[in-house]
Amino acid sequence: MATDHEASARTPALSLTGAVKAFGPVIALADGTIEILPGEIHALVGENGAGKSTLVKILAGLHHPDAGDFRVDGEPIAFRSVADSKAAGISVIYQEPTLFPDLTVAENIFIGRQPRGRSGLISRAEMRAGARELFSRLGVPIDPDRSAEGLSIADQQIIEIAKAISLDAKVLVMDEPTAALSGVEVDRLFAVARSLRDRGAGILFISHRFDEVFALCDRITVMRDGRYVATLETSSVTVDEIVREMVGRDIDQLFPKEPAQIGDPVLTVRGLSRAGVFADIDLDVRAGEIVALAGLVGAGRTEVARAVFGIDRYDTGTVELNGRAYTAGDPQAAIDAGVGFVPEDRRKQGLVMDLSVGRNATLTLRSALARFGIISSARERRAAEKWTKTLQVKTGSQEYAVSTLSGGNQQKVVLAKWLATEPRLLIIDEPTRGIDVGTKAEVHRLISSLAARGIAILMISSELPEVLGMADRVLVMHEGRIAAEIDRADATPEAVMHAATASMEGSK
Amino acid sequence: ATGCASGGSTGGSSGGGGGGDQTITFIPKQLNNPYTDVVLGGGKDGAKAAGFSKSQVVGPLDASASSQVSFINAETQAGTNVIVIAANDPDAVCSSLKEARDGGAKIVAFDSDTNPKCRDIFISQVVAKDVALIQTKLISEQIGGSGEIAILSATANATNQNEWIKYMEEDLKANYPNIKLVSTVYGDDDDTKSFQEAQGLLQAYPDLKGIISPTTVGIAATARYLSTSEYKGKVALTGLGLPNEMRPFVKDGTVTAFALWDPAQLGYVAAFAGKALADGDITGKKGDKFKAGDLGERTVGEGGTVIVGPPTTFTTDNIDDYDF
Amino acid sequence: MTTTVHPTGTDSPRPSSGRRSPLSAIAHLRELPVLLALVALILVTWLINPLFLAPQGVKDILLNATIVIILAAGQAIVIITRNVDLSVGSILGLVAFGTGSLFVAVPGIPIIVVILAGMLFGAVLGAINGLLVTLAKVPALVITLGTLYIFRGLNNAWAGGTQFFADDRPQEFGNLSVDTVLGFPLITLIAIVVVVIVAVFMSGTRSGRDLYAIGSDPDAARVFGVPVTRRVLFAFVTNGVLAGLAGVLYTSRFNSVGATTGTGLELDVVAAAVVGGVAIFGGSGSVIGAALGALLLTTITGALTAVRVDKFWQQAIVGLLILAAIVIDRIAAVRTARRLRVSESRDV
Amino acid sequence: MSENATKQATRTSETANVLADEPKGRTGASRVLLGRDAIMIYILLAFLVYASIALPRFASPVTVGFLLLDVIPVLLIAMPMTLVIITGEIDLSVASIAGLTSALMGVLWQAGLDMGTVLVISVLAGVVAGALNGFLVAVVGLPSLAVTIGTLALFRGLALVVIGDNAVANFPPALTGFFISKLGATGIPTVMIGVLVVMVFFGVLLHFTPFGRGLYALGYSKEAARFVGIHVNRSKFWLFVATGTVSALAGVYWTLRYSSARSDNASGLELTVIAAVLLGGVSVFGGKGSIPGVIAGVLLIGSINYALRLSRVSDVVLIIVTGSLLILSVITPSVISAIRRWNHDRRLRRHVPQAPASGSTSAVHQAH
Ligand SMILES: Nc1ncnc2c1ncn2[C@@H]1O[C@H](COP(=O)(O)OP(=O)(O)OP(=O)(O)O)[C@@H](O)[C@H]1O
Ligand SMILES: Nc1ncnc2c1ncn2[C@@H]1O[C@H](COP(=O)(O)OP(=O)(O)OP(=O)(O)O)[C@@H](O)[C@H]1O
Ligand SMILES: [Mg+2]
Ligand SMILES: [Mg+2]
Repeated sequence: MATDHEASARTPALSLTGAVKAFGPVIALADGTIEILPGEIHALVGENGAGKSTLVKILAGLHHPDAGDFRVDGEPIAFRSVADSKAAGISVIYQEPTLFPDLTVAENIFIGRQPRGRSGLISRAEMRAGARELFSRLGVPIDPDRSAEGLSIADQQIIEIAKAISLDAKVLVMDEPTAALSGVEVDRLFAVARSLRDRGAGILFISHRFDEVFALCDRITVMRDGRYVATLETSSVTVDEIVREMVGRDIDQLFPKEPAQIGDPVLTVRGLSRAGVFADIDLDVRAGEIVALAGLVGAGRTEVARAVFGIDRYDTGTVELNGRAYTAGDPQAAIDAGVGFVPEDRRKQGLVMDLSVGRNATLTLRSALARFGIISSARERRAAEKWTKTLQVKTGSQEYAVSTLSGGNQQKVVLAKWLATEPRLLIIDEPTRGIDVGTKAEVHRLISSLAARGIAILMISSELPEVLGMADRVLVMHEGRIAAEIDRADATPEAVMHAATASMEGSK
Repeated sequence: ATGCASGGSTGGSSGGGGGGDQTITFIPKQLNNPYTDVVLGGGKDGAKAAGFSKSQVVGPLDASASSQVSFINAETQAGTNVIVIAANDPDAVCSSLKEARDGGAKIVAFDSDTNPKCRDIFISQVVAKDVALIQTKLISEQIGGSGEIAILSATANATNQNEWIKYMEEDLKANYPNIKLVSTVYGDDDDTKSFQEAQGLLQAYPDLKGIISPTTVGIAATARYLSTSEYKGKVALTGLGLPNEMRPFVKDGTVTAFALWDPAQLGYVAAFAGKALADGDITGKKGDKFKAGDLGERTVGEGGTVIVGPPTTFTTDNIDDYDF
Repeated sequence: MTTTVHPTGTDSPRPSSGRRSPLSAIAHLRELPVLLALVALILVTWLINPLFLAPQGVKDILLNATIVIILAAGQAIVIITRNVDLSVGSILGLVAFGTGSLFVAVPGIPIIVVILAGMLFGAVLGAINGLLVTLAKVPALVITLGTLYIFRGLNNAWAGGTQFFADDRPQEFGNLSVDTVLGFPLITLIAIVVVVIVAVFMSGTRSGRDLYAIGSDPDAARVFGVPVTRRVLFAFVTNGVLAGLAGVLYTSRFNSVGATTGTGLELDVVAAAVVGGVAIFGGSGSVIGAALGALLLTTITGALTAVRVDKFWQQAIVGLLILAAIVIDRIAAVRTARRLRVSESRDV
Repeated sequence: MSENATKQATRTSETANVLADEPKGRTGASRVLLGRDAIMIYILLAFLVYASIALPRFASPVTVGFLLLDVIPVLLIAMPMTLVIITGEIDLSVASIAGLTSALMGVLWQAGLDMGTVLVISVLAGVVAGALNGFLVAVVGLPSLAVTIGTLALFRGLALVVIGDNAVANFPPALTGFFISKLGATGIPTVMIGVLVVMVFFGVLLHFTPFGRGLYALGYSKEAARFVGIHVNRSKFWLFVATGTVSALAGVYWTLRYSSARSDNASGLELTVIAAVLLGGVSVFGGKGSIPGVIAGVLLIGSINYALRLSRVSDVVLIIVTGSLLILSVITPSVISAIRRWNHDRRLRRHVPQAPASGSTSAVHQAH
C-alpha cells in the first residue's frame, strides 16, 4: 500500500479487508477495504453506488458482511448488532438522518444513554444543557426542546453530527455529512472534526465534494463499483488523479450520445417558486434535447421536477407543455399532457416493489387498457410484454415481483412504464443511481435513443460524468436557484462543480 | 319449501313413533345465567320424567334479539320434536319458529313469551298480574306507602318484564296514589350495566325511596350497589331474585323482602307440556288439560297460557328454607 | 400500530397524522384539552345537580373510572410502541373469573396474594400476545383480535354457567371498593399509584423513552440499536399485568364474575387512550393523558345521567368526543408543520 | 422529514423483500392454483366434504338456506371492507351503520311512511355515514382506525337516539317473508340474488377495472401510486362511502329478516367481518387480497359455525376456532418466508467466498 510505513507505525483504530455484502441479486460490496488510523481524517470517495454507505453500515454493525476480515485495534471482531459497534467505540453518521420525529432534539441526541439525576431518573435539565453545549460547539442555534418533526434536512444532519461527536468515540464515521450543509456550517464541522482528530480519534469522511476532501483529509481511499481501488496521501495527489481512480474509464466511450436534431420547446417553465425549496426557476426543454439539471444533493432539483410533474404544488410561476398549461398538483393531468417522470427513489417512488413486473409496467396504462371500464388481462399482458421486451428487461416472467430484479432491470421497468405512455417530455431523476456499471451504459444508450426519437428529456443527476456525457445543455442549481446554464461545448467538470458549490464568484 | 319438506319428514316420523325416540331442546334467553340454570335444571328433570329420549340445551352467549334464530334453525333441521324457548324478542324469533313448526316441531314458550301466533303454548311462571301486584305491595310496605320509586328491568324488549311493568303502573295509579314512579331503566340482565343503572338512578333522583327490579340479575346488582353505598338501608329494594343470590343482602339488611316462584317448576312443567303436544294429547287451545308429573294436572288458560304457581315472598325468616 | 394501517409507515401523508406538535411546549399542553374538558364537565354537572359532587357522587365517579383508567394506562404503553391490544377485555374477564375461583378454591387466601396472582396471570396472557406479535412479525391488530376471541372462548369454556358472587369472597376484599381514604376508594388509590408508577417509567427511564422511539419510527429504532423486540414484548406484558390488576379490582367491586365479564371493553379502552391524546400511530402521548381520557369518558356517562340528559344521547356524545379529540390533534400538527416549512427553509 | 428519516427504513425493509422473494416468484397457473385465496377455497371445500360425511343432516338444501341466511350480512359488508383493507385502511363503524339504518327503518315505518321511501332514506343514511368516515380519513387525513372507533360509538349512539329502547316489528309480512324465502328446491335464499350482484360488482371493481389496479398499487405504496397519477385520497373516500352504503343494505336485510328494528341490531358484527376478511387472505398491511378468497373465508367461518350448531357444540368452541384460524392465517406466511430467507442466506454464504477472490484484482489498480 502507498502508506505501509505509516500503517506499521500505528496499529489502525479500525481496519476492514475484502468485505462482501450482497442484497439478493445486488452485490453492493465486492471488496470493501478501509484502514483508519488513530488521529487521522480519512476520506472515502467513489461514485454513487460505489458501495460507500454499505461499507459504513458494516462498520456500524447494521449489515453483517457475507465475507471479509474486520479488526478493531488489531483485534478481529464481528458485530452482531449496532450496540456492539457502539460498544467498540465506533460512532456513525448515516447518509440518511435517522431521527425520531416525536422526540425532542435533545432526546434524539441522547436516546439510549440519557443522563440520569440522583433519583436515577432521566434529568431533562442535564440533557438540555448537554445539547446546548454541543450546538454551541457546532455554532448552530437549534432549540433542544423542539421536537425533531419537520426539521430541515440540514438541521437533521447537524443533529446527527452532534449525536455522533457527543459519544466522543474512538472512530467517527461520517457518510456525506456535508451534503445538505451551507458553507459556514461546514467550516464549523471541520473545526470540530480537526479537534477530535487532535485528541486522537480516527475519522472516516465521505463526500462527493473534492474541495472538502482536500481541505480536511489526510488520506483518501477510492472505491469503484463496490471494490477497493486505492488509498492515497492527500498531499501527493491531485483532483484529476482521484477522479481517474473513481471513474477508471474514459468518459466519452461510456456515454455514446446519438446526435438528435433539436426541435421546438416542449417544456416551458417560467418563474417557478415554492417557498423554502426553490425560487424563480426558468427552463426550457426542446424536442430531442437532453437537458441536465446538475447540483449538489439538496439543491432543489428533485423538488423542481416534482412540482413540474404535479406531485407537489408550486406557489408561483407557470408550467406549459407545447405551449399549453395543465392542472398543477395533479400527476394524472401531467401524464395526460404527455409528461413522464422517473423518480430518484426507485424503491419507494418508481415501482410498487411487491407487484409483478407486468403490473408495474402497465400501471401507467390503467385506463388505456380498459374497454367499457373493464381491463382485458390479455391486452394487459401484451402491453407488458411489448414494453419489457423493447427495453430488454431481464426477468424470468412477467409474474415475478419486481423486487426480485437487479437495480438496473428495475430501472428499465420504470422506463418501460413511462415509454408505454408515449410521453412528449420525460423527466429522469438520477437515472443510474445505484445501478451496476454494465447496465448504466445500457440505460444511457436508451436515454439518448429516446431523445433521438424526438422526446424532450430533463435529466437530474448527481454524477458529473453522466451529466457531461449525456447533456446537450447543463443547468446547475444551487440552493434552490438556477446558478448557471452551460452548453455541452463548454461543460467541464470544473465549470459545473464551481457553479454547484458557488465556490467561484460570478456563478451566482 | 324443501326446508319444510325434509324437516317435515323427520318431524313426522319421530312424531308418529309416539313416545320413545322423541327429543326436546331448551333454548334459554342466554346461557350462563344462574336463574336460567335453575330453570333448565327443572327442565332436564321434567324431560326425563316425561319420557323424552333426548333433551339438550343450546343457546346464545349474549341475550341479543337475533342471536336465538340460528339455534332454532339448526334444531329445525335436526328434526327436534319439541323446542322450548324463552324469547329475547317476541318477533325476531317468530319466522324461524314458524319454519320449525312447518317442520313438525312443537313450540313451547316459557319464562318470556313469543308472539302468540308463533308458538303452541306458553308456560308462565305465574299470573303476570300477581307478579306485578306482589312487587308493588312489597315496595309500598317498605317505603311506607309514599314517595318516589323507580324500576330497573332487564332488556327493553323482554316480553315478561314489560307486561309486569304495565300491570305495576296500572296498580300504582289505582291503589297507591302517593307513590310516584319516576323512571324505568334497563340493565339488559348484565351485571355491570345494571349496577351502573342503579347508581345513575340514585344520582338522578335524590329523593328516590325505593327500587323495584323484576329480574334476578338486576336485583342482585342493585343490592350490591346499595350495600356498598351510603344508601344501604335508606333506599328500599325489592323485586324478583334468587334466594341463593340474595341471601347475603337480606342478612345485611339491604333487602327486607323480595319474591320469586320456583324456577325449576317452570322448566319441569314446560317439558311435560311439550310432551303432551308432541304426543298430540293437547293442541294448546284453552281448556286443554295435561299431567305435569308430580306437580299434578295443569289446564291451558287464556291465549294458550299455563300458569305454574303462585310466587313466594322471601324474607329473613324463610329465606334459608330455599336452595335455588 | 401504523403497520396495521400503512405498509411500512413510510408512504402516505402520514407524518403528521395524530402526531404530537413539534414544539414540546405545545406537547406538554397535549393533555390540557382533556383536563379542561373534564373540569368543565364536572363543574357544569355540579351546578345542575349538586349531588354529583356529594361524597357518594365523587366516590361513584372514581369507582366507575378506576377499572378503565388502569386498562387505558396499559393500552397507552402498547399504542405508544405503534401496536395495539384488543384482547384486554378478554384478559380482564379471564383474570376476574380466576380471582373468583381462587377465593373459592383457597378459602382465607391473603388478598395481596390474590392480587399478585391476578397480575401474574395477566402477564402470561400479555406475553402470549407479545410473543406472537414480535416473533411472527404480524400486526398486533390481527393477533390481538384473534386472542380476543380465544381468551373469551377459554373464559366461557372454563366458567360455563358458573358465576361467583360477592359473598363468595371475603368481606374485606369487597371493601376495597367500599372503604375510602379522604374520599378516595381504596381501589382508586391503587389505580392512581399504578398510573403514577407507569407514567414515571415512561417519561423518566431510558427503556421508557425507548418505547417512544420505537413507536416514533420502528426502523430508525432498529438502525439505532434499540432492542425493539424486547421492548415491545415488555410493553405487551406490562399491559397484561395492568389488565390483570383491573380484573382483580373488577371482582372486588362488582357482584358477579362469569363467562362474559369484561366483554366489549376493548374499544372503550382504546378510545379512552385516543381521547387522552395518545396518537394511534404511536410515538407520542402520555399515560397520564390516557388516564384522564378514561376519567373523562366514564365521567361523561355519569354526568349525563346525573343531569338527566336522555341516556340515549350518551353514546353519541362519547363518539363525538373521540372524533373531536383526534381532529384537534390533527389541526395542531398541520398548523405547526406549515409554519415550519416556511420558517425553517433556507432563504431562497 | 418523512422522506429522509424513512429512506433508511425502506432500504432495510426492501432488503427484507429482496431476500424474502428469493427464490423468484411463481408464474401463471401455479400462481393461481397455489395462491393464498386458492388455498382458502380448498380448505373450505375440504371442510364442507368432511362436514357432509361426519354430520348426517349437513348435506342438504336446508343447510344451504339457513347457512346463507346467517352469513349474508357478513358476506355483504366483507366485500367493500376487502377493498378498504387492501388500501391499508380499516372501517370499524360498519356494524354501527347497520344498526343506525335498522333503527331509522323502524321509526320511519312507525311514522307511517311507505316502505319504498323508508328504504331509500335508510340507505341514504348509510351513504352519508360512509361519506363522513371518508371525509375524515381521506380529506382531513386522520388515521382510519381512530376515526372509525369514534364513528362506531357515534353511529350506534345515534341509533339509540333515533329509536331508543323500542323495537319495531310490524313490518309487512309479505316483505319479511320474502327475505327468508328460498329459490324453489335449491334452498338458496332469494335475497342471495341481490347479494350476488354486490359480490360480482366488487369482484369486478377490484380485479378487472383501472380503479381496482390502482387500489392494489396504493395499498402497497401510496407514494409510488401517486407517482403514476392515482388519486389516492379520492379512491379512499369512495371506498368508505361504499362500506357505508353496503353496511346500510346489511342493516336493511337484518331488520327485515328478523322483522325487528332495534338499536342494538348487528352490534359487534364489525369484528366478525374483519376477522373473516383477514382470514380470507387480505393483508392488514394493504396490497394483498382478493374477493374470492374473502368469500371463501366468510363461508368457512359460516359453515363451521353452522356445523357446530347442528352438532349442538357450544359457541364457545366456535369462538376459539375463529380466533385460532385468524392467528394461524397471518403467522403461517411470515413463518414460511422466515424459513425461505434463512435458506436463501445460507445459499448466499455458500457461494460468496469467490467474490473477494475477484476482489484481489484491486491490487492491479493499486499498481498505477
Ligand atoms: N438495502 C439494499 N438492498 C438492495 N441493494 C442495495 C441496498 N443498499 C444498497 N444497495 C445497492 O448497493 C449499491 C451500493 O449502494 P451504496 O449506498 O453503498 O452506494 P454509495 O457509494 O453510498 O452511493 P452514494 O454515493 O449515492 O451514497 C447500490 O447499487 C445500491 O443500489
Ligand atoms: N424529505 C425532506 N424533508 C425536508 N427537507 C427536504 C426533504 N427532501 C428535500 N428537502 C429539502 O428540499 C431541498 C431540495 O431537496 P432535493 O432532494 O430536491 O434536492 P436534490 O437536488 O434533488 O437532491 P438530490 O441530489 O437528492 O436529488 C433541499 O434543500 C432539502 O433540504
Ligand atoms: Mg451513500
Ligand atoms: Mg433529488
